[in-house]
Amino acid sequence: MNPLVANPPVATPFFFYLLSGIMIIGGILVITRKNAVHSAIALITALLAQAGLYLMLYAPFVAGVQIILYAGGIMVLFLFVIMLISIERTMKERQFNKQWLVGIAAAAALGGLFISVYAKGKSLFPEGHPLYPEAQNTQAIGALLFDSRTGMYMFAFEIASLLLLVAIIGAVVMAKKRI
Amino acid sequence: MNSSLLQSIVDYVQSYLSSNQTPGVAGNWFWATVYVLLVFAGVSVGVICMNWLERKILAHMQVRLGPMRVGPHGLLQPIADALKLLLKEDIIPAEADALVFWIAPFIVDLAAFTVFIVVPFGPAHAVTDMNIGILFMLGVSSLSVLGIVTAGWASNSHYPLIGALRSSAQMVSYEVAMGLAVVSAIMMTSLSAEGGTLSMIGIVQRQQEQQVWFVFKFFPLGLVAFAIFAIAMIAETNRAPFDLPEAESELTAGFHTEYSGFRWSLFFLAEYAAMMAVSSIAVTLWLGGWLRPFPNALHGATWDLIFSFFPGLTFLFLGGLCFFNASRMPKHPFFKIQTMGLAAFGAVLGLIGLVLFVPGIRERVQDIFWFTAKVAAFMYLYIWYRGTFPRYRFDQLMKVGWKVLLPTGLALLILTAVVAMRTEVWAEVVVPMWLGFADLLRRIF
Amino acid sequence: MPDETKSPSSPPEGEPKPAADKPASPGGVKATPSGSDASPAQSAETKPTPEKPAAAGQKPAAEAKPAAPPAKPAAAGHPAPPKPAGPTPTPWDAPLVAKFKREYGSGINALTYLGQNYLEVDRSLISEVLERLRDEEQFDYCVDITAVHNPKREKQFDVVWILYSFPRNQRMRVKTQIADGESLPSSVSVWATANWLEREVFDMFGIKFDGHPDLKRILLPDGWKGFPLRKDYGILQQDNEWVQINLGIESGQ
Amino acid sequence: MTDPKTLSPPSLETHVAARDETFLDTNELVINMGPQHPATHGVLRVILRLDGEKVLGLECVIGYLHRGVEKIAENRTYAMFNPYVDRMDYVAAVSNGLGYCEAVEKLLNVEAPPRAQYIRVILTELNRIASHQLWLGTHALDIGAITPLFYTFRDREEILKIFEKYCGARLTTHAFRIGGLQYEAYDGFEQDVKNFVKFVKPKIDEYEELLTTNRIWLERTKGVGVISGRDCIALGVTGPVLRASGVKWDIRKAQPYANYKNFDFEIPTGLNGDTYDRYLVRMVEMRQALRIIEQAVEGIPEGPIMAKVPKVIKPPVGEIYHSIEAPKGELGYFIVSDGSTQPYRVRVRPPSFVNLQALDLMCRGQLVADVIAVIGTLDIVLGEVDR
Repeated sequence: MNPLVANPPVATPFFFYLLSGIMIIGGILVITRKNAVHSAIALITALLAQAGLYLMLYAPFVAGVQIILYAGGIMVLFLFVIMLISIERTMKERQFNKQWLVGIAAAAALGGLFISVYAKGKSLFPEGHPLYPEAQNTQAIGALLFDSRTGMYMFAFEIASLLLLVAIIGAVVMAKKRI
Repeated sequence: MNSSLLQSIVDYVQSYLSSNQTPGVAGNWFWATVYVLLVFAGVSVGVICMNWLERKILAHMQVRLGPMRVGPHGLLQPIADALKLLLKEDIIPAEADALVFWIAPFIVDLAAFTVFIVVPFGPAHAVTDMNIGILFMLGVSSLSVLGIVTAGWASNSHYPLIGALRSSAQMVSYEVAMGLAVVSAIMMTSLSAEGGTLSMIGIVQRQQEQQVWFVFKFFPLGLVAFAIFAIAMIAETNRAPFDLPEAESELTAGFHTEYSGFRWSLFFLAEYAAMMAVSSIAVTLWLGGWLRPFPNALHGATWDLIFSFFPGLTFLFLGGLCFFNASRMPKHPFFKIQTMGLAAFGAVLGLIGLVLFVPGIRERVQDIFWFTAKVAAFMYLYIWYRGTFPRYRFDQLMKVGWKVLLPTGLALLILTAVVAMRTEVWAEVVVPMWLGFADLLRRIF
Repeated sequence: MPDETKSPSSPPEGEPKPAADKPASPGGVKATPSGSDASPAQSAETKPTPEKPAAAGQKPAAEAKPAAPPAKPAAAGHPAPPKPAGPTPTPWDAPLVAKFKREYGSGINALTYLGQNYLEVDRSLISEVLERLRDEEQFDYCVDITAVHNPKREKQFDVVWILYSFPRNQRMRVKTQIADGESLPSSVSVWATANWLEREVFDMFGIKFDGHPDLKRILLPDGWKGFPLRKDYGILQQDNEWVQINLGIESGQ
Repeated sequence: MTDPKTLSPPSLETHVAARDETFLDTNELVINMGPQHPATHGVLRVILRLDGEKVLGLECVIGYLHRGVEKIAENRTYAMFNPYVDRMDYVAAVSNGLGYCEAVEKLLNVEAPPRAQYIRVILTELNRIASHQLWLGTHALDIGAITPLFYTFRDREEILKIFEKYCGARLTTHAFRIGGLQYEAYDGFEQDVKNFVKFVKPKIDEYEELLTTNRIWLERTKGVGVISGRDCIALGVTGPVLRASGVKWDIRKAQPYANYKNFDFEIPTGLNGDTYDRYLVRMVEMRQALRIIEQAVEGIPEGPIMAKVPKVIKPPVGEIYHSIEAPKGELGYFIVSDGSTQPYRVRVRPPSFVNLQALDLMCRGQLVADVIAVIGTLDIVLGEVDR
């Protein structure tokens, strides 16, 4: 049974634009706020809006993980902001450096890429029904990761974990003079 | 035209009643809103009750009386407190970051209350049933730490900042152990025919199906997982003996030192709401959620009838307690109003109890009653801990989290996975072992 | 027994105690009654010169047995003498005393009063005596260090070390006299507890201790002027300037 | 007794913990605690030097409560000064009074009559229990256990009631006079005391039930604020702190005053000299105090309560040092008389003041949260520290 039929979504475009708007505004605030804590709060708003977008894409598991991981991740960011950055000093610093031309160019290139993907993507991707009903989304992710037949992402997942482990060890080595 | 519109609205409202789903799943907006309001009101009333109960119970544990002046036995004290807090001046320190200072309590409250939309008070008594229910609860409740850190930072003062840092470190650390315990319970759900689930309602249904509360599943694995969660959840909610962020003797009031009046009351509300939320998780995952005791052993019409009397009986008992205490009030004209008030309160409780005996109602409130009773037991535990334990030191707290709970949780997770893969071994080896042990005990005593 | 109500002539408030007209020789500190320079060096070696030499011989050596008996509890050994003048210090005779006397000669004077023993030591010997008391005589616990001010004397201050020996269960005092402005060697290296006690003596009397690690005021604020326990410091007197600057009030009274 | 060779005093510098090389290079942090801080038991200001959460050293700033008690003494008669001593250690006022009265009696060469001695011992030991109860409640509160505070205050109330019935005051009692007592024990005093002993015995078990085997209490107190007996002696630390470090020394036994030699009691000692041992020592001390009270109340003799002391107290020229075992340690009075009605000099040797000096040593290498526990375990009263 297709969940879209049983449980028709309400006001999809409205929520899409609402969440997207929040995300864009949050993203802009992240780079324009001088106060690092304000930036962090804007960042978390943007990330929560992104979780909402995942929900709208019938990927609730990803949305939940987004909330959990980024809440924790932003926490660490907060701690660094509070402990390492002197707010008074950063308030006086200039917000943008001289590479803004390069930045605009990069942003334009990225935007162009998105537009071209959007233009061509209509033919690349099938007209969108989700592959799995929402009720089985989590199970589907589990199957893609761990199932003996369909678990094709296991290796990639473990490699990514290893990368994080390396980062942790590196941080410990750098912080501790004598292990 | 008009009547048909009305008719369609009535149909819309009534259509839900026949369905056996949560309003969120059924997609009924009207009932979803009603449920949200009900849950919000219920949690708020719960916080008010907790306020009074904590003060009274703690007082009686400490050979005091607690509030006695405002209303009979201080029953109106929470209302007086709320009024006082609302009328107090709302101070924002001059050096504080006003915007963040203003937002912080709302973040905390939002996180504390949002989780309740997936809490299953009954098979159909939840705002919605999410596929990722437990993940959602953990995720959203972990957002409250953001509010705490922003509050501490925005106050621009030492004690709140240290309190906030402690709080964040503590909550992030204990979330790990908590998550491991939760995963072990979720693993147990996968032993059902329908497969595993993250849905809160699904988890309770799996317990019903497997005919065991998960706290007793694979004894003692479930019990250990439950213990880990029960410890971690106290640390998560910053309550004694893990109340370092608010350690009075060290940090005055921790992250909300600079808050006053209404804003402070929001923190208070959030703290108690968060306590109820994590208790609900514990009840759902390990204590069979809304299930009444022994639903499988003691089933049948007679037992159903007997258990359906419990809600009414409880309220009648409370009402009777009020009458008993009213009869013990001093017989002095000054106490006339208080005595009458207590009796009236008892009468109201008794009336509610009587209403709960009405056939149509008593079946419907059963689930909610049992769920609430289990959560209330946890609330009592919280108060009991506070009356009993000294406070951990911060490094000891971290040691408990990382060196005790985390390894235990990991080992437990692996063990549970192994056992879940080879249930027949468990059934053939371990269960007879426990039975033999029980038999031995029976012979000795 | 309302004894306090009948006590005569409590000094009026605000009047500094007229200490100067008192016979300021408590405890027989002074070696000669004349009030001239009372260096213990003048006193005879075998027989120190207490104030009333006649009484010196009355007490047999029972009070100061060899190997130093424990100090007697309250009024244990002394039947109250009927004389209003009270008991007088008697020489303290013990191996410890003999040894010190042998080495330091007239710099040391050992007495007993009411069963409590004390040594009067010349200022120049004090650091050596204290150190040896700890190391050789096992006086390992410095109970207290304090001072007494006698403004009429030339050497105005008595500094008193109250010592106790755990192994011998015995108390004793060491006293020395110094003049105003003179300093004493610090005994912090002998007993760590002397740190705060010497600071308090400095705070209250203005006696400096050489070699003290951190000699500054302890009970009174750092900027305070005057030393309150000196007899010339009135009971109502205060450092008005300090009070005005730091408390913002005209006077603390 | 300990070998004298091991008793050589340590130089404080040896106690400076070697800097932990494994930590990041952080600047030393200097923070201020007090004088207005909920956990410093009065107006004690502590300046902490920290490396992260670790205490490198600290300095106590005291004197906020200095009232010049010693100066006042020089301007009052001997009898008039008696009430003032109650204001030093105001939670153990009776002990202060006992020390002062006995010192003056010694100077006068009189002795209080036996009946007065017995009543003095009963009241002093009651006061010791009250002081320890107050200590236990506040100490536990500092460590986060709120309930013991209410238990101990409930039971301390019974002691204060006895004081109130005896002399009309609850805290600063001025219970004793030079030469004996002013008031005869009221009717039913003995029964009250016996009832109290019966009442409080199970209550002390109750405190122990709450704390002694509580895991968190053990973790917070074991190995915290350790001080060796050798260091205690070098720093002049006395009382329960000294005994918890293994030195069996109590003035009541070592140099008995009043009539303590008539009573049978034991001196508890600890092994490790940590906060937990000090807690245990004080708990046992409460029980031993009850034992003394039981014996004393059985043996109160009949007779006068006042020795023959002149109306106007004029001790002969001389000086005296007398010390007693106050709840907090050795409380000594050094009194110099010039033969007049007013003492020429009164020096109080306050146990809290000297014990507080050990705070620096006990806190080094500990964490900030332990400083609060150690201040609590030293059981200081700022009224006595500052005088």
